[in-house]
Amino acid sequence: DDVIKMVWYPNESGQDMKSSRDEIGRMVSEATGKEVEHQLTTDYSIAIETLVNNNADLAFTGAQAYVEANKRNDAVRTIAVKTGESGTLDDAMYYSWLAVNKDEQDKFKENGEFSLDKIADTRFSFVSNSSTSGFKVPAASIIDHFSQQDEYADLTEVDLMESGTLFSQVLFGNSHQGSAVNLLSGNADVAAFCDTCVEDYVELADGEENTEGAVYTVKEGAAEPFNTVEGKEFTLMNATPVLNEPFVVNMDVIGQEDFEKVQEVLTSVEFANNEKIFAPEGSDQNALFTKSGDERLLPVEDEWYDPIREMAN
Amino acid sequence: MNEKTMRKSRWQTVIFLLIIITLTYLSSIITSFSFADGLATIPEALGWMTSNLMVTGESLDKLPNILEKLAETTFMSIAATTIAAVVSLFLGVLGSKTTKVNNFLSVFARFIASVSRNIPVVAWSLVLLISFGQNSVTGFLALFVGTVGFLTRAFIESIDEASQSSVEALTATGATYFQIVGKAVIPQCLPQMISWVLFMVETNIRNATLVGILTGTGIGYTFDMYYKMLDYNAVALVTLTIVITVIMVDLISNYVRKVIL
Amino acid sequence: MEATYIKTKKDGRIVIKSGNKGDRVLKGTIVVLSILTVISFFFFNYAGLELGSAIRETAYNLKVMFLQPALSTISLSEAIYQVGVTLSLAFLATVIGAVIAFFLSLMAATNLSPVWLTRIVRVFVAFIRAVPTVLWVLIFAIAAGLGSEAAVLGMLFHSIAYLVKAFSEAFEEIDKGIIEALQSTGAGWWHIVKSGVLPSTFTYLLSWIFLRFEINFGVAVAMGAAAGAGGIGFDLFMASSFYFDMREVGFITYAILIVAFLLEVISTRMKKRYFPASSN
Amino acid sequence: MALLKVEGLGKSYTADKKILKNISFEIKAGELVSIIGPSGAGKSTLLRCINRMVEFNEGKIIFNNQEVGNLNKKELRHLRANIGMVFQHYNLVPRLTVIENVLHGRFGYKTTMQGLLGRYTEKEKAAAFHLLEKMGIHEHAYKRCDQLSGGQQQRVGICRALIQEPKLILCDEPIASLDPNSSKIIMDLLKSISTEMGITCLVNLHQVDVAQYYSDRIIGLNKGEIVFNGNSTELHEDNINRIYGTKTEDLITS
Amino acid sequence: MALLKVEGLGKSYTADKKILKNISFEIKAGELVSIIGPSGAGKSTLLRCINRMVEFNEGKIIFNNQEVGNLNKKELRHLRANIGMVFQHYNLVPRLTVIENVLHGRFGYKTTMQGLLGRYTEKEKAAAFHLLEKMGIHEHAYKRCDQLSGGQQQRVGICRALIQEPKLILCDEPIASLDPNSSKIIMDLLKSISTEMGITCLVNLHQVDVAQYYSDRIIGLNKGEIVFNGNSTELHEDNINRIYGTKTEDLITS
Ligand SMILES: Nc1ncnc2c1ncn2[C@@H]1O[C@H](COP(=O)(O)OP(=O)(O)OP(=O)(O)O)[C@@H](O)[C@H]1O
Ligand SMILES: Nc1ncnc2c1ncn2[C@@H]1O[C@H](COP(=O)(O)OP(=O)(O)OP(=O)(O)O)[C@@H](O)[C@H]1O
Ligand SMILES: [Mg+2]
Ligand SMILES: [Mg+2]
Repeated sequence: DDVIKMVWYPNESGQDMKSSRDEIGRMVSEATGKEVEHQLTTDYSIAIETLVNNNADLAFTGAQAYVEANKRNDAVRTIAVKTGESGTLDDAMYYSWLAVNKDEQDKFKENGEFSLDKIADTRFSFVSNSSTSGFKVPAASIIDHFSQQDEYADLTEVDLMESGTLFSQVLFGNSHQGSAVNLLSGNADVAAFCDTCVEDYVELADGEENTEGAVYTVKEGAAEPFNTVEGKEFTLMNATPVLNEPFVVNMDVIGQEDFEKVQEVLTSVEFANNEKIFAPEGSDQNALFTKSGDERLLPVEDEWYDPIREMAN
Repeated sequence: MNEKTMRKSRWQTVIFLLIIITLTYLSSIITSFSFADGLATIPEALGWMTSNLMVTGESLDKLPNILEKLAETTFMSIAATTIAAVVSLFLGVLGSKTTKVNNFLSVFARFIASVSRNIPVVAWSLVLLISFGQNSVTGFLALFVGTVGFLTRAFIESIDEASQSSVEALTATGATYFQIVGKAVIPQCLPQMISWVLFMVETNIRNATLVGILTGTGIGYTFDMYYKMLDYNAVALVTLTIVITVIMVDLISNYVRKVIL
Repeated sequence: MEATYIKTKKDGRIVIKSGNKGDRVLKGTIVVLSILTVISFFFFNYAGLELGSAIRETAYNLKVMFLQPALSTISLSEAIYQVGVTLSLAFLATVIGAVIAFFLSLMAATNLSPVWLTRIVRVFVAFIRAVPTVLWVLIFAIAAGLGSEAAVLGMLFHSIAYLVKAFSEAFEEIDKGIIEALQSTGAGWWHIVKSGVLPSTFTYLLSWIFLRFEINFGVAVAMGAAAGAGGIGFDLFMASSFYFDMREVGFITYAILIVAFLLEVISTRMKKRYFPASSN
Repeated sequence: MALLKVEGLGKSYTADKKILKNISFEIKAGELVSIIGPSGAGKSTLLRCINRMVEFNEGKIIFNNQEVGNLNKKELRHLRANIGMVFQHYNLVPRLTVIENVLHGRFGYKTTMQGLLGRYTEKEKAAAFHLLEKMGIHEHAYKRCDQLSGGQQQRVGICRALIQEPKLILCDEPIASLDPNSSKIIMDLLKSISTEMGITCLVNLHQVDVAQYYSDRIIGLNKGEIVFNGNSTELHEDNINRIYGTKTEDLITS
Repeated sequence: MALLKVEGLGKSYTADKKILKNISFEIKAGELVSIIGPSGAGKSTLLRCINRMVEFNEGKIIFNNQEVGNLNKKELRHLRANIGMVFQHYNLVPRLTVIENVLHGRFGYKTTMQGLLGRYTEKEKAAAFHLLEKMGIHEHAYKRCDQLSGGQQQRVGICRALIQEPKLILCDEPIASLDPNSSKIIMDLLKSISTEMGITCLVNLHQVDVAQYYSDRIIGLNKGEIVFNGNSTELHEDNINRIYGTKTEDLITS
């Protein structure tokens, strides 16, 4: 058929991303000569299943979602991923944080060092159980850590989602911002969220970015939902790098020919220089990505995501 | 009435049908809905269901946990419905034509019912979730609000329908307002009301899935958890337990209804 | 002679309740429900609940929502259009559902169809009703792809199940005599349905359809968004879960409320005007 | 030749109780025959066996030289079209107009499609009006049935039966729900139907005096058996006692 | 001394139409008085003015030396407790037992609390049974009201009125929904209430013959005005024509 269907996850489905979506659609449409139809959903599973069940050509997903989708249908493949500032895949990553309120950070330290042991029996806030950086990655390291103790030998992901097993209470923020606010407003003691997701609202106050012990402050005048927690500070007890999110395709639907055309346009220089997709740093324009260096999209192979795949098992 | 007005009412039927058809057509344009396409996918949908939504031995391990959550949800629904019923009883008595105290209170009662019924449960859940956090109370309140709206309306109708004549008779004996309400209106409408309450318990267990997803409580939360993990076997199990519970509640309430009505 | 019919309690007081099965079951039901309610408060998970601040916060949020509604991410015309989309989804699900439900409910009414058929239809319907709507939507989104088909079909199943139950009960309440009278004129089954059943129950059917439309509107808010069919629910979800913009949530809620009110007013007006329950 | 012939009719709803036992009688065309008997005697059941609204177990019913028991579905519809029925509670469709209710009587002669589309010929409509006029309720033709009084509704019921152009009209307690005034009107109408239009009427009644006054013949039923069958003038107190097993006074009121 | 005295009573629901115009009459204790008149004449309205179920606009009603129009809320309850009322459709609470419905008649003498708790004294209960026995329906005492026939339900209605120990009973078409048999029983009961128990009965009726047979006195109403007020023996054809504006034959049937 002559339509390319592109599925967007809830995170990218907002009005503020509309211009980026439309621009990507326009460029793909020009490259392939086909109409692009954007499909938005508020439901994460529906988005994945749409791609898996041959109802969509193209999607921008999380790493974890890609791995799941690929497991269920191997026609789902990566097509491109955003690089880091260097313009290569070497730093094509962001960070999954475990954060605690600065005032309470000492409770989580043992001999002056942060210790994961201390998060047992606390109130913990994840993003949602489908999030890569807001659940999968932190959960993997937590399970890794605790399963070495006899008491928690059979700890599973499901246990982490339920109050009363490892954590006294488990919360889901439903978004990275939500998870962060759970922490800052005192509803949770520890929270997982990712660096890029909150960068508009916080600034580094102390220490080195994305390292243990770094302290961040919520900016004055931060937008909702941070408006109620202005000036509050939190400390990172852990920052784990996570591979950037891929654009993915369903090969059975899109076909080799279009795959190549789309890959070409996504990884082109014009694409990287399009300000509607890569907003220049400091501009107050909303876009899918921001550009602070040589960021662009590059082709990526399936194996690149093996680390995530291994983590899931 | 004469032949002309009868013709007119024929025309009214035709016009009514035309309006419905036009609206249907407009709606499908706005939403780019194609009924034929939809129908065509039903076999595929059934195919997917049978291949994915199967309870496996592995998923059965999760049963104890699921049952616990299901119990929480069932209790939550019952509590929300029962307490809502008490509130609705007052609103219903105030709102009904036959038993109203004055017009202001009557309109007020109807207004409350209408607002709480019409604000979507999604909106209530979201608002409550922000302030109450993820716990049963949030789910309880979200169900409670919607139930009050629905039951009040149902109660008002039951009272209106049932009691005009006995209210008149008791007024004539010199009975007071509360005596009339307590001894004529309520006994007469009680079976109908209980029937509505049972209906709502069942509806709420089902709604609790949605509310649970939104507020992170009860079986809805469990459903959402497995659903987001794409663990459809477990989803099937959760659904099955909900189905069984709802059908059981339905059977019980049908029995009760048959005996009391 | 005297006192033979008078029942007394052990203490000699005269009984005035009939004490029949209906009364006992009624009382039993109330007692059981009350006990379960009390028990349930012990079962609740109160984690993280601070009632005082929660209530204060809710009040604050409600205040922001309702007293300072505003649109920020979407425009007014966009909002109106999206409400239209949601309404349309609800309307389609209701109309198609009502038509299908009408025929199914003829099969489910014990006074119009053989018992075996009514049983089959009822079990089928009970099952459909019990499966959560989200799951239906997911299933159809998978089969049909994201879009209005998934949303409408997902809602359709529940609408049908709900209406079949309601309709068939309405049919069963028809005066047996009416059906008998038509039978005795030599009328066929469809004649009876058209001239006896339909006119006698039309207003009830209509009330149920209106009620379902109102319900479907609420469902469409949530499900349209999940199924990728859009609608005002999508904006509501985004505003509350992603932007935490209570003002916009307030505005959207107002939009939904106004539509719901209008629906209610229109339906009562129409029922009164065109389909009076009794003659005028 | 008898229009209706019932021979050895037997009926039981449940295995353990026979409601009708060996009922035999004949009715000639144009007669008005009343069936009287205490409550539960089987009067309604007997009437319903005749147009097979109830299936009977034993015996034969021969109507218009056709054996009622052997008819297939289509023939049965045809039979019913030839037999009108009038009910205690009128059994009209309350939300429809008087004229529509009357026209329902034509369904027996229509295909499903014609009936569904509500296609009545002009002739049928005119006939319906004519009947309404005869019954003195033509001015209410476009009113909804539930706006009429009981007696008026019963007249609509009779019109519905008459428009079938039946050979026989079965009336199951046509006046039990009516006040004396309306009762008289209805019975007078039934009488004139049998005498003037020559249509046979078989009427279940509770009031002995009414039966005596109006009928050509009376059949007395008790516990499913015929205990009296003769001219109404032959019905005396002893017969009445046989039928009702009680004294008459209690039954007749001013 | 008259128990009830109505003087120049006037009533209109809407400004443009007077339903009752300058009605005056007196009723002595123990009388059975019927009010007859065509539909819409204002019979029900008149009855309802007496116990202020409907507020009247002009004139005075004096019951038992009290002026009905001036009573405050408490006194009004007391007045109503002294006046029983019986309705065409019985107006019982259908799901409650017969005995409970009868006892509702005691509410006028109870505080709200006593009534709500359902506290009836043993004496009251015994009295209720006694009345049911008198009406011949004591065996149904524990049945639900909706399981009773119309005539039986009306007897429950009368018991409810009687247990109020009223001085006056108002009956609004008590037999309009009943078959002749039950009608007779009810009218006989009302008659004996007035003669044996000395309770005044004011009865709206549609049937002129019944009114003539049972009442001491008849009040004829037409378009809100009294057009006849006299002994039932004095009611002749010309009066009846004045009341109904039609010929009698149509109204009276065997
Ligand atoms: N559908 C049925 N199933 C079982 N028994 C029935 C049915 N219809 C009637 N009966 C029984 O058959 C007997 C005769 O009933 P029928 O209605 O024919 O009496 P009837 O003479 O018409 O009485 P009534 O004067 O009360 O109408 C009664 O005992 C009744 O209970
Ligand atoms: N609540 C009311 N509001 C306005 N008009 C009323 C009301 N009740 C009765 N009426 C009017 O008052 C007039 C007299 O009514 P009423 O019921 O007293 O007559 P009636 O003699 O009892 O008639 P019927 O024999 O039909 O019961 C009628 O025209 C009626 O329409
Ligand atoms: Mg019978
Ligand atoms: Mg009246």
